[in-house]
Amino acid sequence: MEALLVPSLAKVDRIIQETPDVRTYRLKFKDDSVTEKFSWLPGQFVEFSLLGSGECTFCISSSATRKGYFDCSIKRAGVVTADIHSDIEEGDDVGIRGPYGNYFPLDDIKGKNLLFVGGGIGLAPLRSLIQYCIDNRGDYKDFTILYGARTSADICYKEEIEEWKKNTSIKVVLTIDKPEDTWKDNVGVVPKILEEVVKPEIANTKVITCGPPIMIKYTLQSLDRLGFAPKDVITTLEMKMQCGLGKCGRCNIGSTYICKDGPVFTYEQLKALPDEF
Amino acid sequence: MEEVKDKIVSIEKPELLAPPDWKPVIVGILCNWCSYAGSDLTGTSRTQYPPNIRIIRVPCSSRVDPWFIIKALQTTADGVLISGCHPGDCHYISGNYYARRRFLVTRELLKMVGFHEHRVQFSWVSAAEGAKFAQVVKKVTEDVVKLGPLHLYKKENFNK
Amino acid sequence: MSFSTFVTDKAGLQKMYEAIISKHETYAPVEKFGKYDYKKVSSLKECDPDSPIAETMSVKPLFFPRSSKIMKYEATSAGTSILETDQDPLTAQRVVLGVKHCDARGLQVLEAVNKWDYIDSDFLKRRENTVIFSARCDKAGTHCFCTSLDYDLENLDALDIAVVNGAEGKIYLQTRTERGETFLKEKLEKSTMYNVQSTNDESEMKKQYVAFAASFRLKMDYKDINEKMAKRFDSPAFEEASRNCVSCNTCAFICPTCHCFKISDEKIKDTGVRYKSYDSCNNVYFTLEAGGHNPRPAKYRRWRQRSMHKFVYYKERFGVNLCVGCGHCAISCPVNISIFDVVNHIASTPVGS
Amino acid sequence: MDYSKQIQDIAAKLFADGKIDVFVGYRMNGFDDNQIPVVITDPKEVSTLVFTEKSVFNLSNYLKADHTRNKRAGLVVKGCDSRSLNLLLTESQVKRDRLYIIGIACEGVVDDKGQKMQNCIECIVPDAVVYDEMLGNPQGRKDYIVNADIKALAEKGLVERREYFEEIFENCIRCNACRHSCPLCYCAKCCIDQETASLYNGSNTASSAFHALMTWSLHLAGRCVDCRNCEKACPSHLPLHLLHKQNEKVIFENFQNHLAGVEEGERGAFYKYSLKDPDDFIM
Repeated sequence: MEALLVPSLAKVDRIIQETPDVRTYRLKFKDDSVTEKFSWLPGQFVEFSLLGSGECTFCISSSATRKGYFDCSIKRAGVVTADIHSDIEEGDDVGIRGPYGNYFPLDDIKGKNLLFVGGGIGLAPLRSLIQYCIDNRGDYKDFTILYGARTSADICYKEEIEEWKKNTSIKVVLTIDKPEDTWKDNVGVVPKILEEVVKPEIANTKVITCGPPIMIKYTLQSLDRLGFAPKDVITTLEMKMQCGLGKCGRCNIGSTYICKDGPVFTYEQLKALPDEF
Repeated sequence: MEEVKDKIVSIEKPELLAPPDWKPVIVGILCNWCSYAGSDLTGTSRTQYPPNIRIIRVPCSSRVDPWFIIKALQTTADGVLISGCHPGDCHYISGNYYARRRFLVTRELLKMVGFHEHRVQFSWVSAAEGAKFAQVVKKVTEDVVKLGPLHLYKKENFNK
Repeated sequence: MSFSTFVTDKAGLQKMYEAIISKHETYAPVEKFGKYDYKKVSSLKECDPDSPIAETMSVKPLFFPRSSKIMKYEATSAGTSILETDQDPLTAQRVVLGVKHCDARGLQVLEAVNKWDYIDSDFLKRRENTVIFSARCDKAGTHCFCTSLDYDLENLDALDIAVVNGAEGKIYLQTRTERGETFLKEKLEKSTMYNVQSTNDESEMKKQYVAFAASFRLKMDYKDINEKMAKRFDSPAFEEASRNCVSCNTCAFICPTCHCFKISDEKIKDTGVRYKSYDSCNNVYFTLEAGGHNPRPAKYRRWRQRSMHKFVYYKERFGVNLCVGCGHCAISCPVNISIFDVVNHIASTPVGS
Repeated sequence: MDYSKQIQDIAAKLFADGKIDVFVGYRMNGFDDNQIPVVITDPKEVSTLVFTEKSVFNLSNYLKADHTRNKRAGLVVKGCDSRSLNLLLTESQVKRDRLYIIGIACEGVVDDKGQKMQNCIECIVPDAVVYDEMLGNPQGRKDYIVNADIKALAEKGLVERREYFEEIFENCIRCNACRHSCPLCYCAKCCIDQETASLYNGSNTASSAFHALMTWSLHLAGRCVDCRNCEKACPSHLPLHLLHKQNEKVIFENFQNHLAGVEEGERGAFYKYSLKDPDDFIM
């Protein structure tokens, strides 16, 4: 057991300051044999440890189709993430275990219209899938990304969003919660924009959503109103995790372990879970 | 003790010998206004004192939570010295009176649990008493050298 | 392989125990401050294999240590390196004496989660390398309900050699696994001074079991409880039942089946050690996320998690109850809450009220 | 000592008058003569309340829980319990006007084996010091007796004492039950549980137990009222009272006979000072 909990060392290749409190860490394993074994699919997560501080769970925010590295986007929230932000510099080593958990149902969404609904740091797990889908663009039909943040400064992956906007096969809708002088795009919370601006096609569409719990709650309600079937709505959950192996007993909701059976669930599956997340 | 003069043993654990190159680590927690200034004076007046002490500056001796002492003993220290202003001289009027009570209880409890009373020592050193500070540090270091290394409840698996 | 039964007397058994202790790494209940804990022993005098169940800690820490080192590392400005990882040195066979049946069953229950997907090879290796001598109780304790749960206590195969008291000072030894059979046969071949005879007469063992089973104060129908608890997730009875809990976590730390743990770093200067140590779901911080969100903020939610995990979730997932009915939690509870009373009370409340 | 009837009557009256929302008392556990603390919100359950010499647990611990915080509560307290309640009041953890306190003039409680508990034999303040209503005959303040175990240990040598306490720390399983069951440990996050790696001590080692128990007892020094909730909760049956009693002895002998929580409005020994405090141990 203890052997499973030992991380492999990875080097921080690049640090990108996304927003005032979110940074993306581009990581490469120090050992090539680990790199070869380390393969993941969009939606999976890793245990990221800053040795000397502690361990945290983060989703991988890049796609395996972009080879040689992987990204973790980390928001400053608790003790360890604060240490990560203040202590890690480019070239430093961190410990990585994983990947763990399930992934987005890639087979199910093939040949469908995709609607991504993200809020704040919730774009991170979606970005992995978005990159994957862009790299396999032929497999999917219409492609819409709705992304909301509190303020324009809180928008993650600004450069990449600009790239997506340039890509004519992708429809990108941005929104912020409160009006700002320089902001030309939509203003309003995500569910409102979803209903009023995006007006998605219901048939043959899969919705993938992730964001803060309050956004998820209202987005699911508005998707319901729009007429999406619960099985077509996919989201990823987060719970406090420590082992990622289904042993430490922290992340279970009922008999479902988020780290093993999740973190990706359809709305249909979520409805069957006891209300404890 | 007399028979093993050439070897240093730990007083609490007489079965353990100190390594030949053992040097004591003493944590000194000094109040900012008197003792720290006093230690400064010791330095500026070029008085020699043993280099085994690691000094931590705190605003007042009443800032010293008994937890700090426990923590120091549990991690690296072989001895702890806590020093503040003389009674009546506290920068915050009465801080050291409060501290005095805590020190007595902490000292007595550590004695009960099996630490030699010289492991944790206290002193009042004013900003003008550079010579006294050197003396105090010398005494504490000598005491701790006599006691030998502290093996009690050190965090295991760590290199010292 | 067939399993066999032997009969001996008190003196013979003690001689055998002494021989085992002198040859093998042996663990047995050792008394300290009125509580027995399984510790390494060097003579039979130090320990008491017949320790009273109410005062004996679980044997679980021998297989799932209260805290174990994951790795030691160094993180300096020059770079980070993992110095050593925990290599379990256990290769030689070890023996544990005087394990209670419920406790041994606890290990069997834990195997399910440790074998699931990611295999906890350390736990399994420790179990494989250990020969467990049990001591079947003669009388049930105040809080015991081990006969009411989903396992056959009489023929329990979670232990290797069952030691059962018969009439007139006779003691029966019955092997229950291949490991036990091989171990005992080898011991008996080497020496004849243990007064041991092979026997086929199991009637006295049966009699002892019947008398033992009759001494239980607590009895319940676990299937009924499983079904009823599964339907009562929203029962307000959890709130009622948890009111007098002081969230002291004792129940989880001494439980033979609780397996939640935390991973924590401790460091001095640049050297750090990462530990895996016990944790309890009754702790407020257990599920508290860094962002401030807590899925189980109220005491009754944590209580519900604990009792539902024991009687519903684990059963759904692995097919067995995560409770072995040892009553340790009720004995150790400072306010005398018994999980038996609580689940029975909750199961008896109407659904959805 | 059986005040069950009186307590039932008082609780029923309080509920009927609408003076309280919850009542914290004891009830029988239903199969032997041991008792379970109970938090009652339903007036119908009042008839289950009891109080005998088996009512051991210090109920003021429940005042920090969700069920009673910010509610009007009725409460039964013995002498030692009332001292801890008194401290909670002085430290502004509970509000006096929300409480209805039934004080007991306690004749001592017994442990599982039916023997009078050590802290009751050595009890100094058997009568409740803060109450709205007193049951039993007040016995007045008794003389301070140095704890018998402390006396015995003090006569032993340094190495012997070290060995004895080493056993205590080695047998600690770090479940923190002592802390959680202590009525005076109400910090939202305990300093022992710091998550920063250089301060953290979560592993189960003697070193970590030493750190936790010593820090804990020193933070309770001058406040501990010797109710022995911690010992009752300890799954390893550790004699935790040794740490507290040692502190209590030093404080009583050196700081003007200070005893925690016996005077209304008086804070712990470390919250005040005297110019005459001993100084001879300081260089």
